[in-house]
Amino acid sequence: MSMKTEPFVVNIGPQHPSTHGVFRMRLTLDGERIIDADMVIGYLHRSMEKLAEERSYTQNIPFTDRTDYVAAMTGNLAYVLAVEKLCGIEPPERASWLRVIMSELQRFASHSMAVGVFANDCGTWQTPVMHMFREREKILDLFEMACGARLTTNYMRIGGVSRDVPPEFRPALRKLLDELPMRMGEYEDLLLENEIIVARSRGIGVLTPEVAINCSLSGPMLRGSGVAWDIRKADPYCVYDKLEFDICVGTDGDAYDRFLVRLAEMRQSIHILEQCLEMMPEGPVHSQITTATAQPGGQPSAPLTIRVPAGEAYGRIESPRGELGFYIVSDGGPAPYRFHIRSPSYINLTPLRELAIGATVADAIVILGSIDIVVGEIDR
Amino acid sequence: MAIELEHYLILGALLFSIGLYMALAKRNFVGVLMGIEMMFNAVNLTFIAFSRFPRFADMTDAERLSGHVFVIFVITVAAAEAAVALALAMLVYRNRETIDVDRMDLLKW
Amino acid sequence: MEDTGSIVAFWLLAALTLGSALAVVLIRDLIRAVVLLITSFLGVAGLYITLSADFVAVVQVLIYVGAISVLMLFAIMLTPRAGRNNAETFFRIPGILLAGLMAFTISLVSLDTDWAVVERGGFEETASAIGEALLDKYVLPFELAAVLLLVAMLGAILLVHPEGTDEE
Amino acid sequence: MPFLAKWYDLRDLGNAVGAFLDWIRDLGGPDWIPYVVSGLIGIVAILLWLLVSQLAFIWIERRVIGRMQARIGPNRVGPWGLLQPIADALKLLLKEAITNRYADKPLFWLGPVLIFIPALVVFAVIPFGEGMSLADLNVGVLFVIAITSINSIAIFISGWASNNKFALLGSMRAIAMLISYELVQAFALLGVVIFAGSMRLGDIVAWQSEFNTWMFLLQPLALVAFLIASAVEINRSPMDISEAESEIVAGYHTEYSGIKFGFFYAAEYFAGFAVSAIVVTLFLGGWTAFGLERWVPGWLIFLSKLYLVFFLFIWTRGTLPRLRIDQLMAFSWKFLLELLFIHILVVGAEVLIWHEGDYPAVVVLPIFAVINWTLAVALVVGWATFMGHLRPERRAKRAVLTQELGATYFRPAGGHGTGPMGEA
Repeated sequence: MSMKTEPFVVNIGPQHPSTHGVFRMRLTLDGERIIDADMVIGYLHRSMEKLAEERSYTQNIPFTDRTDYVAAMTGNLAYVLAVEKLCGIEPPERASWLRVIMSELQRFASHSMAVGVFANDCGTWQTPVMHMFREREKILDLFEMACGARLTTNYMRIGGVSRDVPPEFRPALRKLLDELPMRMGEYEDLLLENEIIVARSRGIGVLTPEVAINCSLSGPMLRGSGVAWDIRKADPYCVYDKLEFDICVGTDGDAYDRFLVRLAEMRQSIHILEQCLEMMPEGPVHSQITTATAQPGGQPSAPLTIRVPAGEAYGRIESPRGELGFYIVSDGGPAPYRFHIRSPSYINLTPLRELAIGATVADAIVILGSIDIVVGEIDR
Repeated sequence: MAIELEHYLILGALLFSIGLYMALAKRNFVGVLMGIEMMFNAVNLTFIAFSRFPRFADMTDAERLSGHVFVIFVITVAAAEAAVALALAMLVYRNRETIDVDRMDLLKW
Repeated sequence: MEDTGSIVAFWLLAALTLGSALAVVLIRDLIRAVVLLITSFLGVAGLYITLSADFVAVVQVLIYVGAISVLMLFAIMLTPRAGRNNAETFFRIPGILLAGLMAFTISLVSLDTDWAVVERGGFEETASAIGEALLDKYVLPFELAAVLLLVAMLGAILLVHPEGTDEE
Repeated sequence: MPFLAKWYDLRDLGNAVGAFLDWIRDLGGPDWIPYVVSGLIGIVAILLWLLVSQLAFIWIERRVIGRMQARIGPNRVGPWGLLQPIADALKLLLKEAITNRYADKPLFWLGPVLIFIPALVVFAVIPFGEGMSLADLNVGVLFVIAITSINSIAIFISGWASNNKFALLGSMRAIAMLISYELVQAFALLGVVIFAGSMRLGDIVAWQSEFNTWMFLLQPLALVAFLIASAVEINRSPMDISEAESEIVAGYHTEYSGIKFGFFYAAEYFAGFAVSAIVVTLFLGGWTAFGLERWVPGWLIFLSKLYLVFFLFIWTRGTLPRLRIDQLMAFSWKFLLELLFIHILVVGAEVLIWHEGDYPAVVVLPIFAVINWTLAVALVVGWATFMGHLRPERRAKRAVLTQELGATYFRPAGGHGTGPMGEA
């Protein structure tokens, strides 16, 4: 509506159906147009970085589950990579493969949440979310098989993973992989080609590559703007250099492209998982436990404390949301001297104000949905 | 007691007077407009009443219904008038931040 | 109109119309005044039905209740700093006098006149006859009304359209 | 009692009522009593039917949407969860109905009550079966449009009185939508009225039965436009913008809780039934079905059609995302209305030719149907193309897959380029 009205302030959040947690947008509106936007964060602050300085390196792994609780595996991985870099530990081959399998499964699960919730933000009445949950459930079942937990997995260990996957894991994953391409086709037909989603998200929240790079965005946000950048290619960790996959990029930099990139990455994850199933070797899964272990009963566990030499290290991975980095400073003591998380959700929020100004309320929700924040990771 | 033409005429007169008072004495522009609409309604009511209670026995139904046709035109004009008047109110408000008629005294924008 | 139904309906509707009209005058809050005005409009629509003017009654609901009142509500809402006070100006006393005089005169005249009404009963159906009249006998006013509506619409849009902005 | 004698004829429940009224008349008393009694019977019957249908459809909707969402839906209260709606209703009754401290209290109360009026009053003119109509007004179609326009007032009042910004935004959106789509609704029904030559709903049903056709076969465009406008009217997805959950929480009824929210919830269903009833009456032959009404009670045919149409609304709710308000408005003003203008012109010309030439309906109506279907498809496709709907920047696309690390594939919207434009 072009009718001029008084500006008024609306608080979207902290309690709001589509702020994905307790995020708060303070919007100044002129009718439906946003003329100013303020992001208020900190409602979920748990002081993880400080708490981590009081706990041993191994004890800190569960924290990394709880920063990005939608993608716990990748949180684990980034942290243990940083510590391993600091200690100079090289995990055994099979552990690296398992890590890749878990992080790709996690990527698929996290992206399916992101895609479903984005569709929800576009106004579908829960249907895509529910369908996405169906696939996510199966992935969580696999996680449960591997480590006993579904959400906060705590699977990675410094020097490997906590335990080998059980024998039934492989057929279950095989079955899932056979099923997923069909589901992906369904999602692409129903969501990507959906007229209304296209109308709602194309041309909304356009980020140019320059802005995206200047805001130091990463992950699907950056790739949606057409910059082919992926830590898995740029700085390969685990065994990503042995795997074949493509970087998925958008061309318009709008909300639709970010959505699109996520869906395309889900297909790439399936492709990677196929290769992993073929190429994964047998062997031990932890550098300090040499036997290829049997199942829970007699399984030796990884050591609870490790001595980490003084120094600093930055481990980074491509988490579903972008570059997730852990910067660890050690003074040689049992706990890290400084524990810093470069969380992609937080940094990806940087351009939100610029994107929201000039958009309508409905657009702002779509833009926020396309950024795919996890509040636990923003506030840590 | 049967309802006759006079009942409707007096009802119309009362409604018209209330509308007139509002149009004369209300401070808010919308209030004035409400009064004017009320007056329109009163007039329409008398039109319809006269059409229902005709004076001549040889009037055809089509002739009697010219009152209705007139009312349709009045309603049309009232709608147009309301739209323009409220647009004017918006315009005044945008410039003066008031729509009180006794403060629209600049004789210019 | 001598049957009980008509008489009861008339008095009820008359009370509704005049009562809510009076309340519109007296009530302070503008939004509530508009809501009461709507009631008054609905009462008038009911009165039209007692006069067997069904088409006009429905049009009354459609235009006055559905459109003009909404416009007023919009106007009140879009002028938030103007206050929602429905108070009177200093014209109050002259207004009362003039309105009272008007009511008195018209009532007196209408009671005094011999209207020589011929009881013809209500109409069987008005819609088709009105339609024919509009497109036959009154086709020129009909067209003029259409032009007037168009002009009013354009005028209203031009008036409230913020300067310097273009529709995309 | 003698009035029981005619009850065997279920084809027209009006018979039973008529017999009952005759019985009352025979008892003596003032002549207005049968009128009042017949009106009361009709009102009570419609209300009871509405309540039962609503309870049933709450359950059906939740189960159906559950199916659509790959879950089960309510299944705990009673067999197959059948008692869930009753449990919900009880919950709403027992919950505290909070009134916001800064709410405009009388209006806050008025809103939920007023929202019922249009949904209920519309049923007065709907013919449920032969002669089964409370008041078959001769301006029925206009009455329907006029009454539903009261909706906007109710929504405005509840949004305004809540004194809540989300509610205000919601009611602003609702009114803007309702006003734009009222026009679409009126124009869609105008075509039907032109064909049937009457605004009385009973006549329109009779017309369809007389020529053995359903109006939507003759005027597909009008049906589609009316369905869209009705979805707007009853706030169904994809037009549930005024109560868009993901944007403005619950729109104009954000502040309502307990039974007052229950009123809005129920009114939504009642309005849904009302527009479905209108669609069935005007476009789907009402209580007739190509002679089937001779064997099956007309009201059963009517109700089954009504439920099918209502199912359509449930279906869209389970599947479609939501449009943005300006897109919805533009769709009304820039798309539907233009199409309907042309549609009305064509329909008018057809009726003129038919009546002037005095051709037999058997010949003329199929030709009209073919013309109108072709026209509808051509208009929709043509106008969409003209409005630039097929331009690449408005279509779906796929991601670019690349191995080239650091390349930039960004091309400004509307431009045409494929490869990398430069290094980042």
